[in-house]
Amino acid sequence: MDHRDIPIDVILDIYTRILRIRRFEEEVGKLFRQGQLPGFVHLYIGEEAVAAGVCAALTDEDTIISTHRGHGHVIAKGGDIKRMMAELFGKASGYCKGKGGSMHIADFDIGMLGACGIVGGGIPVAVGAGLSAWYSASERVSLCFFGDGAANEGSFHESLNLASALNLPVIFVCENNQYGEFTPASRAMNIEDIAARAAGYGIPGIIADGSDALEMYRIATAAVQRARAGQGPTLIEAKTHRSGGHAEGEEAFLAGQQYRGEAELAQARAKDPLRLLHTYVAEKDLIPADQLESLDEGITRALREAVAFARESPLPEVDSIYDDLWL
Amino acid sequence: MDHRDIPIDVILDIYTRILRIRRFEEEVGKLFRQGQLPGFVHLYIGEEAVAAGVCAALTDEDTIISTHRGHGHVIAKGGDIKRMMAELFGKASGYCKGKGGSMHIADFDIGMLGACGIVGGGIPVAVGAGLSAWYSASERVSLCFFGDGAANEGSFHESLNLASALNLPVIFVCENNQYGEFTPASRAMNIEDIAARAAGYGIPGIIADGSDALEMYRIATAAVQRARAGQGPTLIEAKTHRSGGHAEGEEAFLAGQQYRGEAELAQARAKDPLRLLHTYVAEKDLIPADQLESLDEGITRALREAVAFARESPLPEVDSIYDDLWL
Amino acid sequence: MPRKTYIAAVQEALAEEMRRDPQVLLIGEDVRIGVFAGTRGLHAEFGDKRVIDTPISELAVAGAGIGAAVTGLRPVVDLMFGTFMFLAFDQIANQAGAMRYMYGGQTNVPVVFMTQNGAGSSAGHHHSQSVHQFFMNMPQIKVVLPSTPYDVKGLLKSAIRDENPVIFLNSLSLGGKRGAVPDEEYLVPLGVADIKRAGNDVSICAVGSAVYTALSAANALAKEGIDAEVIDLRTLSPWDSDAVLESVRKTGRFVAVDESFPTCSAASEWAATVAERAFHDLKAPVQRVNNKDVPVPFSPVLEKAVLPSAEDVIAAVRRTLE
Amino acid sequence: MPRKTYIAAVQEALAEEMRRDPQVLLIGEDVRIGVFAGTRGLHAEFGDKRVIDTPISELAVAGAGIGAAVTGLRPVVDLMFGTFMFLAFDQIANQAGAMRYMYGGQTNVPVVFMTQNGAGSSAGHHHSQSVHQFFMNMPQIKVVLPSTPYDVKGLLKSAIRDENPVIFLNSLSLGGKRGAVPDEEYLVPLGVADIKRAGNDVSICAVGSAVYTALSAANALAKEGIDAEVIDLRTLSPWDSDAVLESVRKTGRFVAVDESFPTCSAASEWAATVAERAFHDLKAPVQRVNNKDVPVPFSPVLEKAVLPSAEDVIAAVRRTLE
Ligand SMILES: Cc1ncc(C[n+]2csc(CCOP(=O)(O)OP(=O)(O)O)c2C)c(N)n1
Ligand SMILES: Cc1ncc(C[n+]2csc(CCOP(=O)(O)OP(=O)(O)O)c2C)c(N)n1
Ligand SMILES: [Mg+2]
Ligand SMILES: [Mg+2]
Repeated sequence: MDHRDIPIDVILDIYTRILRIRRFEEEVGKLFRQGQLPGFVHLYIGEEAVAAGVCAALTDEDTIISTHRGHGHVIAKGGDIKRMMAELFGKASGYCKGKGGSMHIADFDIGMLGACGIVGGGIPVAVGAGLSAWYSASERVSLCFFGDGAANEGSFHESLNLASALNLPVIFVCENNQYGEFTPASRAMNIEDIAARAAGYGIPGIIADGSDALEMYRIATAAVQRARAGQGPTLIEAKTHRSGGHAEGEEAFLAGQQYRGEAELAQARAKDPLRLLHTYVAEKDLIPADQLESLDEGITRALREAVAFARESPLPEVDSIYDDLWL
Repeated sequence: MDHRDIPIDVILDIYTRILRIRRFEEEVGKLFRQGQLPGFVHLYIGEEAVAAGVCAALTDEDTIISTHRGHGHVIAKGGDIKRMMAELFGKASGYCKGKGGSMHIADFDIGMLGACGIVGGGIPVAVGAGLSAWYSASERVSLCFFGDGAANEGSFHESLNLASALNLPVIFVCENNQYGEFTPASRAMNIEDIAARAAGYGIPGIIADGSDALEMYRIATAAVQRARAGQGPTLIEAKTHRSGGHAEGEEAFLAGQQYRGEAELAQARAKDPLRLLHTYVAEKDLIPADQLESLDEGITRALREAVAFARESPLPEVDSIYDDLWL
Repeated sequence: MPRKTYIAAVQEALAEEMRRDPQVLLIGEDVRIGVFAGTRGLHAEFGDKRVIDTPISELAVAGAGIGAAVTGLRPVVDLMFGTFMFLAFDQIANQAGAMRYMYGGQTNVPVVFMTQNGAGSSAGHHHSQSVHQFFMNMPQIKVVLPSTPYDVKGLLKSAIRDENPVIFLNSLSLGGKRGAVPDEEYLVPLGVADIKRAGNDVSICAVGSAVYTALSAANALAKEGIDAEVIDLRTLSPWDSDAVLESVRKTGRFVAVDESFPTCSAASEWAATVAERAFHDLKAPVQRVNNKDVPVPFSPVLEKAVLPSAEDVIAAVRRTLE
Repeated sequence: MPRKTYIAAVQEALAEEMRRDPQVLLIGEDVRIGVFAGTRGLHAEFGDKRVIDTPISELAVAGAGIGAAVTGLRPVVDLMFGTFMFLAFDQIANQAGAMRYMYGGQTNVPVVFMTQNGAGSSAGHHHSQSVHQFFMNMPQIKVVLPSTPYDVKGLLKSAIRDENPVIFLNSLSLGGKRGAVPDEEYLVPLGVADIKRAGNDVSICAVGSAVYTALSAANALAKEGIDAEVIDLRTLSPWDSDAVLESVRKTGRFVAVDESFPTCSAASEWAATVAERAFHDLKAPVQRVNNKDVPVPFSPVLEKAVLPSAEDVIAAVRRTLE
């Protein structure tokens, strides 16, 4: 890969986003295994380059919508890891006051319009955010993440077609990690590239290496430009891998059943986006090693603080169940 | 057009199906204008070549599923016009004992699994009929008709992908008459050919001249062969035209509003499938003119009988509302 | 006061709100043409950007309305027929009906989903159903089903100004119904019932087309000296239980009339609430009048037989007087 | 009798029916793996053709089940979580729930839609809802929601043999619950309630997980000498109103316990029916215990607070004794 045209500060920014996601997810995995987190958690490890590269191409006004595997998207968009962690703990200081949890984190102030427990459920909402940008003749673009599995939902089809028919500034980013839960994409569809579906809506469909954060950034930037220029939606398919399971603790679900070979897993891990970007930066000597190291230390420290904050935060008052119903 | 390889008896058969549909629909239009039919009726005039050509490629065991514009499909599959007419009149002797009406005619005995008032609603059901053919290793194929408008429903997408993923013997026939109600397809999607969507499911997508019954027959025959041979689904897009309105009596809905220019209508009528096949047959001297004429007379007579039958049939007993609930 | 049709009142409400607030817009299938006339004429006045025809894609269109609502617009999404909402059920229930709560109050969701409710076109089961009961179950959704031109206009305007998702149901069979509608601006607040006929002997609660069924029963009963009160709830969620309970305290008898399938219906809810909270005022068992418990058949003679009739209501009232 | 878990009983029912009848097959997302274990192990025994993993396409998968059912198979469609059924709502309501009637009795529709119902995984609103009330409203759909391993096995076998569409709901929180399940074949008929605890002072009606809430309330009340009868309906549609009315005739008091949003809920239906048909036997107003009327929050402390508790039931019973 060669990305000479991307400025160093952008590369550093993207690297930072990746690293923040990685450390966050590692911590969450640990906390979950320790039984400290209720509910389900779906980690983003292995896929960080997608959210980091894509969100670096967005402004604060642009909006994103996420999935059940959403921590990475929130962080990449600039979310506060303290309030995220508190939400995962179900605390009152969390983003959603403990009402949302891992699959429902939102931060409307930074244009993060919410994660979603329904596969494909966020895609139509993103079309609406695009509609409102178009309607107000704003520069804003609406972007939405979803998986390969979600691309088989009716919501995907209707949304891409609707955004195309109305020529809206919406960017659809399909994170093709090759699996929907335990079913390989190859069994769920008879095509190699989900990007090929874009032709059915008369919009560009672009295949990206989802392990290459800088490629993601470049492709997203082009799609954002198109959208801002009133040229309508783009579908980006990021080929990626989750290096862990579908959900933490899935061994319990699986009860010994295998669905992914060791070779495949090794291959996936070889495409680790953090290591790839680290190597790139190191080889080209773009950012001093000690800067990267102190970055990591800073993030690790911030995470420790986030966990402490989450732990120490009070549980929500029981009476708060009646808040936030109507406005 | 040149269809030398299609035997005369097949051509005559197709011609008969077209003519029977045409006369039926003309009669229904007249009856509706006279206020004799309750509810909505959506006529198939102008599109007859699709149902006729396609159904001629099917056996009695093969199944079809239809739409709100379904009379033509029922007749093409061999339905009884008496029981159809009685159903339109809401009579006890109708196909559904008066419970279905124009949008819900079915004849399970001839593999006509039902028309449907929900746009796109029949497509998933057709996948199921294909599933059961596949499961029982039967030769049967499942075919389903739907419109250009339905191709923008999630059910279209999910169904084509599901049929492809499971490699089922399902044939999807999109009747692209260029309109969904009063919205032109060109405004509902940014693609010229719905057939192009097939690539998104890894199945063949074939464009057919829906005014040419013999072309429809040939294309359907090829798709049927593929399906029977275990090669999976096909999407056929028939370019067609409805020569009348979306629904009879739409002038009341429209209240003077125009949605289709005279030039376009004239163009559509120029592609009249009955006249085209008639001309073909006459020019090639394939079937004697007097045979065609007596065919028409026979159909007209049968229709008169069907109307009389429908008129004279008793209304359903009020208590029959409690029948047909559970088995 | 000028007399206008129900559907003309819908048009007026939409036009007035669109004039008043540029954030209000209309999206749906054939909203330019306005198949049921509720949106007719608006395209001519407001143009392509505010009266937006969509592909036939209920799920995405509903979701687009939601997304637009949480980013500053006030969309009215036209979904044409009640059963078509089943295709958008996920977006309505899982998104509109949950976002504000799930995200801890970070957003409002000012979207209106409008559709035709109930039977009336003799077009078979797929075009003849009431759907209000489904949305009443959803905690974060408001549901409105007006019966008169006056109410439909005033309530639709309130629904559009509401910060929460509202299912706004027009009674299919009432489109041509005429009634007094002032030319001056007015609002009818959500959540407030209206006594359509005052009476002392029995309380009949209804919405939409069923209000007329109740009224015609009440008129017939009046001839026998039975004085029925007809309460039109107008808003189904949140609903004005106070008005109903107050009436029952007066009459001691309760009949729910509801054009919908019976089980877990609005009538069930009203009857249960009355039985729970006005038990000691009741002189007789609560009674429900719904559709017969079968799908809606096509043939007009059968369709009529499955829908609640004035005779059904009269019989129910008589049961309370036994 | 051997003791087995609720979910193991589901497995047994599926396996036995698949062995018995080659027309029975299983389709859905990840049914090979069996995320909730109900379908686990079946792929190994029955192979790719009878245990069919699908794409994530609820609408088409449900429709495929229907199409297969009307052409001779007896599919069990696994839809995983209750809210995912919202995506298939159109096919279930408009097709499965109408085809037989709409087509004048030409076809049977022997399809089972299976899913997890209710809260229990602390996963937020999208994974914590009860959906039985929606399907109860549909005239041509049967609805089952068992509470014990014994019942779930016997009822699932009956559901698969039924000629009509059945929504078969497993209580999410009961998967690991153990109970006696014979190794010999047996069926539990649809539509028949079961008295899970006999009593004379108050009738408590419940289904699924709420049965245990009711039972634990009953046990607590017993210590005070209040003798509650707990009726487990097991089938919600058609439901055994006779059993409930008979019990109320004996006790004169009625409490409905139902883990779901309150409005137009199963509890509303039961309460309305009792008030309508056993009014003169009632010594006190009917009472309902449901979820608090808000979406289901994630945080366990809040989730617990919105779900019906034994304390809620005890309070409701006390209200009937005032
Ligand atoms: C509508 C719906 N169906 C099914 C599920 C269960 N489910 C949760 S995650 C998941 C897999 C999603 O796959 P994909 O879209 O590829 O995202 P990934 O998990 O791979 O990131 C499924 C089936 C769901 N949450 N929502
Ligand atoms: C789910 C649903 N949405 C909307 C409608 C209203 N409607 C009836 S026919 C129709 C147009 C369908 O267009 P198309 O699929 O192209 O079929 P055509 O009428 O042209 O044959 C619409 C929108 C419906 N019946 N069902
Ligand atoms: Mg995936
Ligand atoms: Mg069309």
